[in-house]
Amino acid sequence: MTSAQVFLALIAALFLAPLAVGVLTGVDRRITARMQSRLGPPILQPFYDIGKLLGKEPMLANHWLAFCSFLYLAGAVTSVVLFFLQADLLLIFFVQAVGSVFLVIGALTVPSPYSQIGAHRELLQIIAYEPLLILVIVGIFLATGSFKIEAVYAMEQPLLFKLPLLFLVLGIALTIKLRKSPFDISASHHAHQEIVRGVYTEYSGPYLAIVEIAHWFEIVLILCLLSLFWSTGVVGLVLLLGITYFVEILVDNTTSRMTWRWMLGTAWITGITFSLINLLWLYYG
Amino acid sequence: MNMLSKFLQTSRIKSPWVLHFDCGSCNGCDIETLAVLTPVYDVERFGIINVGNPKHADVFLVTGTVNHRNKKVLKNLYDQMPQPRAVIAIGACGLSGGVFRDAPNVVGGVDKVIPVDVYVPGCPPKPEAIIDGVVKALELFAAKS
Amino acid sequence: MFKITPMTKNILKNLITKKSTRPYPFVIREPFEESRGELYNDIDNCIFCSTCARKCPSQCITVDKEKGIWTCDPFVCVFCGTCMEACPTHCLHHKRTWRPVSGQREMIEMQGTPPKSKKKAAAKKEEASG
Amino acid sequence: MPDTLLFILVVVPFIAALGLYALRIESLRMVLVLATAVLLTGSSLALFSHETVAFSTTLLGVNPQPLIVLLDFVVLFIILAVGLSAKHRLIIYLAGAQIVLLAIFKLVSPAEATGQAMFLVDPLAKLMVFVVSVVGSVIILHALPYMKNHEEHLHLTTSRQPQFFAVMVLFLGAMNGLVLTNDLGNFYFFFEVTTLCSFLLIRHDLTDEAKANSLRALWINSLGGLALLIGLLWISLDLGTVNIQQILAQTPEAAFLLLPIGLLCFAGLTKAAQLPFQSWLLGAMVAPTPTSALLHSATMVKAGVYLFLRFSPAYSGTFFSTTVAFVGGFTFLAAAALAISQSNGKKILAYSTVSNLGLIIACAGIGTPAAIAAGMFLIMFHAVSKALIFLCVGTIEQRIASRDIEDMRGLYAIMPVTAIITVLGALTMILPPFGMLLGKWMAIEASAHNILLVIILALGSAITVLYWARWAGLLMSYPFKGRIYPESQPALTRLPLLGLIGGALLLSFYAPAIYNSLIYPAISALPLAMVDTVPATSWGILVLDRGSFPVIPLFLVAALGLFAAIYFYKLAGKVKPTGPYLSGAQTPDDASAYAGPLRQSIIPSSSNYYLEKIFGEVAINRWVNTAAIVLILLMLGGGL
Amino acid sequence: MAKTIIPFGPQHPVLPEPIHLSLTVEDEIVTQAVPALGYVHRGLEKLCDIRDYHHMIQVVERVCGICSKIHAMCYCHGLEEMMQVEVPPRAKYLRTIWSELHRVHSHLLWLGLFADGFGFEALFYQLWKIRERVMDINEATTGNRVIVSVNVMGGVRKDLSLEQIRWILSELELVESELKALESTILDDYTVKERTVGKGMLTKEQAYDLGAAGPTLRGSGIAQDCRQLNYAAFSDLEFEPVVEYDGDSYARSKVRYRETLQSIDLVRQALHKLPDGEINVKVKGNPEGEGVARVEQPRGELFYYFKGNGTKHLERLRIRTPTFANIPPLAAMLPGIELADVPVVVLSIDPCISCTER
Amino acid sequence: MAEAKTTEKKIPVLATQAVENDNLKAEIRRLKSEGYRLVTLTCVDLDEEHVDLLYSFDKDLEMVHLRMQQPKSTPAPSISDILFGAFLVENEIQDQFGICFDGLVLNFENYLYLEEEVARTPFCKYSVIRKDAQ
Ligand code: SF4
Ligand code: SF4
Ligand code: SF4
Ligand code: SF4
Ligand code: SF4
Ligand code: SF4
Ligand code: SF4
Ligand code: SF4
Repeated sequence: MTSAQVFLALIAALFLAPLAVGVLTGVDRRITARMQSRLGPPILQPFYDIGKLLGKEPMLANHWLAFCSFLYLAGAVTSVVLFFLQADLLLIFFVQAVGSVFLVIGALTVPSPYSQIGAHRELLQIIAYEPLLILVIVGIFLATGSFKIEAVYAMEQPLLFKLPLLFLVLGIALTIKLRKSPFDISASHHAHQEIVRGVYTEYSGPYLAIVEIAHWFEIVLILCLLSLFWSTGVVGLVLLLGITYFVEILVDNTTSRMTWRWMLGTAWITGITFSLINLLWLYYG
Repeated sequence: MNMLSKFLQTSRIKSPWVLHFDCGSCNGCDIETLAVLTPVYDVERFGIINVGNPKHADVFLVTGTVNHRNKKVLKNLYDQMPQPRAVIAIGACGLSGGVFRDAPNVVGGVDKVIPVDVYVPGCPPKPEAIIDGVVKALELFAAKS
Repeated sequence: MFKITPMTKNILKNLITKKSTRPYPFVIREPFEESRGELYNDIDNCIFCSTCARKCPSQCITVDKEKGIWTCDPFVCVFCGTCMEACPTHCLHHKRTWRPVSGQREMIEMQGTPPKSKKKAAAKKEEASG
Repeated sequence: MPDTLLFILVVVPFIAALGLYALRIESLRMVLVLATAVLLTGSSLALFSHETVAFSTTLLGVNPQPLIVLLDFVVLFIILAVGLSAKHRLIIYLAGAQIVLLAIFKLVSPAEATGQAMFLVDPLAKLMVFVVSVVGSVIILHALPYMKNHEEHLHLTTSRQPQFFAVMVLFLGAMNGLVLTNDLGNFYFFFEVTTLCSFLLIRHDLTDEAKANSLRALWINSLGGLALLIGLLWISLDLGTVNIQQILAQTPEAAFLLLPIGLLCFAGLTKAAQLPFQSWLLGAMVAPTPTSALLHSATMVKAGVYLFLRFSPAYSGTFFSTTVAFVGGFTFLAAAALAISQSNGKKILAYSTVSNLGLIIACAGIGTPAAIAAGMFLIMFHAVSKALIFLCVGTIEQRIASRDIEDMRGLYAIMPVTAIITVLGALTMILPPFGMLLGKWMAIEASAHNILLVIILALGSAITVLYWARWAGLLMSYPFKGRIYPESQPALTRLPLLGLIGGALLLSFYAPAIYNSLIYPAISALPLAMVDTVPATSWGILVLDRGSFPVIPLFLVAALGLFAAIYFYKLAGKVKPTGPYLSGAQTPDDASAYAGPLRQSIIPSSSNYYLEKIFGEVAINRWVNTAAIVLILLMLGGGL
Repeated sequence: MAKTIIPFGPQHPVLPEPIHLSLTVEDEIVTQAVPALGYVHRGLEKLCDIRDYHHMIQVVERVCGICSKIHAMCYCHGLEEMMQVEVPPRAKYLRTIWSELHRVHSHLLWLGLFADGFGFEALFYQLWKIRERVMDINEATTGNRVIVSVNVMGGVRKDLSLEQIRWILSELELVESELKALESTILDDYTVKERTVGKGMLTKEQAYDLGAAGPTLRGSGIAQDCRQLNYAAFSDLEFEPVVEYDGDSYARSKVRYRETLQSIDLVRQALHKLPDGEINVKVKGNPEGEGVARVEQPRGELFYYFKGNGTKHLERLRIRTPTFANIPPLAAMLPGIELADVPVVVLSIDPCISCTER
Repeated sequence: MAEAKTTEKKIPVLATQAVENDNLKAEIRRLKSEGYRLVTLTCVDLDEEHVDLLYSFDKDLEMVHLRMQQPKSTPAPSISDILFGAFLVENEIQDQFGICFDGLVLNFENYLYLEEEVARTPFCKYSVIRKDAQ
């Protein structure tokens, strides 16, 4: 990479990507509303929410929340930057895990039962999706022979053809990461659930804004991972992302929230079976 | 800088998250408050989300008569809401105790415990009236800063 | 035994059909004929008989026959319509729209002409003549 | 010069041990321990200056072989005596068998005749010596104030510290000998000494539980010893040598030797407490915490994995190697899962140790250069971080009188410094850019072609995050307005903690440099069958042919993030405090309690999820142990 | 091992009403649940000392805002029996129609909240969308959406015109078809069943012994419905109590779903049979003596006790609402379930705390 | 508006069966074994000294009422050990009338609904100062 390219990649990673995801969340909320026969909020609503939160009076139940929210953001941002710099996929994955871990630790620092339960559920989510993400990355390695992103771009054929089942596995991880039904168990968009807002319960005002922004970066990362599956053409890539996201919204609106026991079982069993089949097929096929 | 503060200003009016607390209401007002969130009225149009957590809320919707037990809860929730915040009392009960104001365990309206910014009369008020109440509270936000 | 996501049809149908949201503050729906909104006294016809005050279950009406003042606390009124039905002169009405929201406490006070009580009228007459 | 260093590293501790046992004066003991620690640390570091592989036939001109033979029998007879006095049949049989076999071996052994190099200082040995001597010394120093407190708590009339420190120091010497020796016969001797030390230290407190657990440790380790001895005898009969370098030089051709090597590995499994032998290590947690830190996580158990790494060239590229990878990988996953169900801090550490050693063994089994490098990294970083956390738990335990992690909730309020060190230590176990994660990353990348193994590693890695993150979180869980008490500790308690955490961070930072100077020469020299490019470094970035890990750049970014976070943490101190969200029910005078039913004021409490039904010992022990036995049988079968 | 103790309520987003449960959980399995009440208690029964028995109609309507009409009907019905007032048949039919409309809207509301309880937002919104039609019928015919205030002693205050009847029938047609479109989601969806089947088990014996009422009782296999007492116009209408036998949350939701359709049918029958005539009679005198009245609310059997002393103020008014009867069964259902199922199980009795505490 | 047919009024009375403190539990057990379901308890303030406690039962939509006159100063026997469902209403009566119940399985001790601020029994005509249940 030349330094100009690096500069561009940084700009894209730090500013464009989160802005795009902000708009995407806005569109998501709009489509969700339409599916529920409602009008829905303005497309820019996610930005208003963040802006509003930033302007609120800071209030904390424990200082470490502030500390951890920043490290959550740092982890998420770094992982996205690394992706745009085309670093090692497995490394990127581990770096994003830093963010998630700090989100959880922050929530654990408050002796509040809802926050604590949310944190534990978040941890259970982490153990549900992390192995799946690693396996997707391993799948990409087996298909391209390298963990580096540039190897994916060197492919002539979209990865999707080689890793169709792993794409579904990534879909499971995506649903968990997007906090969508049936996996919205540790913190849902709104709070009509038994643990209020779970891990987010104690983050408030500007700190919640930071957490939300960090979450945007996490979404960026996972969408980037998705985009690797169609690296050969922009049209196909946009279509793939669009369809996948639409299906996510559809699933969100047609299922109940499940329990973590169900999630752990389902994610592991289906995720690992699918991965295994796909990986074996790659290896021997 | 100016643009930024302007954006924050707009955001404040565009994203009022509400906390609804049933402070001893007969449910009439509650179901109308909930109805406001549902497709026919859909207040998410204004960016309103029911957050159910005082720490995330900007607008506090209170329904019902205050009694000796729930007045403490009311105060607690209000105290956990960060500034800027607004309180909307809904229904005759929330305003004054309504038809129950002489009942033995009734303290009175919400404003006996916490300051109320907007009063929405009715028993129960129509969902449209509740929307009016929130809009009025937003005017307060606009004026406050 | 069970179906997987039977909601899909409904959801997709919603996506392409008209949304059911009423754009309230921008378009205001015509209220129903019967709607019981804000209470309103046609004060000129009021005879200050206090029937409404007696019949009101919230006890929110006070009638001062002497001064001819009819007061109602709109924050206590439960819009039940009892007073309206009881009023002998039919001077009480519910508007079809609800009472607007407000930022502070307020009373509805209406000043009418008090009916002259016979005693007082007689006294006045005496005064006049005397 | 290397001769002197070897003498200091191996023999001096034996002498110091005698001294410590004889001297019963506290101040003298302190001096002696300090002196030994300094000597050991110094010479282990000095060893690094000898870049070339150094050999030595004698120690300071003396041939210690006869002495070793004598001591070997002494150790075995002591074990036999223990077995007899405890009427423990198994131990008696195992010790008896070993005595007979050892006698046979000494009679037919060709080793002395050849007069081969007795000691070998290669990078792997240097690394191990570093771990043993430096980390071990720090732990022993920390033990000084610890044991004093410990005996005060127990109200002992006569101090048993002389024995304790004698055995601890003796053990250091044995460990150094074990990793430095180039003679499998001597290896066996040192192996048995560590077994005995472990036994003595586990039963140190002389409670019934301690005695029972020490016997368990003894028989399991003796089983390993027996396997080792059989393998040794077999090899010596077959090859006519017990010189490790010669064995390694011959094995690629002599493929039939895999079974005896399998027996050696079996011994390694028992020593490293791999499934299904984990029970002795868990039982060992009854010992005073410095013991646990020294023997049962930082060093002794590493003898087991050292064996695997040492012999990895011998089996690299064979089916046996693959099964080794699975045995290790399976332990990595299963022990991590078992750790979830534990709330006893030391047991979590024990399972975590078992789990991480499993990962190292898996690395040895994968057998590519990158994997071996990962294994070496893991040995070093694991020793430092794990020793640190053990010492932290020990320190905490003496303050709060509990080792249950639930009781450590909100520890920050009473032991802020220790709490932060512990959290940092936990984070160095799971997060980049720290060394453990670097090792794990290399391991996964190296194993990516083995689909089943990589699935196991992926699951294990996620589960590891779970039990560390929740522990780290709960240490900091305290109310905002809660008072934070300053913490005071003796220097000998505080300094080792600071030293270890500093060491963990520095070593992680210098990982590329360490790789270049120590590990790269080691693995590029290894005669591995798995031909694969050897990882390289540039600009602080570790480069594999399939991926790269920018250690130093990540450190810089992390430092940046940390500074920002600390800045905001400071700012947050001025923020309006509020109680936790309690559904609006908090009591007027205490925002962290709520008014519950029956007018009680209840402080809501939280507990971790231990998922006993899913990952509990009762629930899965049977299954994982059976699976592990099957895997080990497969492994030994793979040796055929 | 340390326990996790959670204050669940009084303010909690899944609970529409303030009730408190101190939950003790272990790995999210509830081991103990102690309720605390009193956040809605007003003491309104005592208002009969200062409000006369006509005023009290408005007061009892506000015991609960969801089935308000049925409270007023029960109150009037009981006092009319005591005072031996014969209510004109058309008034009886009109009372029936509005009370069944209340049941429809209450059940739709509940189904929605229940769906929200297990996180099925889209279903929640659809059901409430349908419910708005019923609310419109209420407002158009009585003047208010929720608290309709149409009952008076001796009859009702509002009449239905022919045109209104036709409109109501056509609206109900829509409500029915829209609801049926959701049937497979409410009853057959995998994720819905996964969250409700087997949750909050209440056996037939438990339900009976603990005094459960309404759909909670009928969901456990006991066919008891107070409408069989034939108050108002129910003697002329055809219906069978809806019973399910599994005794879990799913059975209870099935009962309510089927009752919604049944109530729509009852409204239709009543509208078709609506007799002509007066809609109320004047009531003179004051209540004296003792009496009880029972009607079926959406949540079950409602019980009123009256004691009059010949003045316009009642001596004692006692209201026992169905939720009050369903709290002990709820307490029996909670231990052993998952935390995530607490909202589902609590909602499955359709709790109405306002009613419970009055 | 038609006039109600007020055919010669007779004061309605509720058919009840009188019980005493001593035989209350036995009666309750009998009703339970006969398959009656508890509907509720009703407490009616009679005079300064006494209240009426009405126990209402139901079987196939037929109601049976027991009536027990209870002095305010002595505790009434609780039936919540026989019928758990009664605990809530007995607690309610404790709150509102200050009657104590002996052997209540879950005793909210006069604070089911009310807070400390409420010093007098709200539902008695001749209100008494609320006592702490022992
Ligand atoms: S929780 Fe996450 S996915 Fe949901 S709205 Fe917020 S940012 Fe978007
Ligand atoms: S569960 Fe409740 S809060 Fe969450 S999205 Fe659905 S309606 Fe909103
Ligand atoms: S104002 Fe009316 S509807 Fe609202 S809570 Fe009070 S009584 Fe109920
Ligand atoms: S508040 Fe007063 S003026 Fe308004 S409607 Fe009621 S009685 Fe009339
Ligand atoms: S509408 Fe009802 S509450 Fe309002 S003043 Fe008239 S009678 Fe009173
Ligand atoms: S009842 Fe009518 S006439 Fe009489 S005082 Fe009231 S409003 Fe006036
Ligand atoms: S059951 Fe009671 S509270 Fe509910 S709607 Fe009917 S009358 Fe109202
Ligand atoms: S049961 Fe609920 S909805 Fe019905 S009256 Fe009681 S509180 Fe209202």
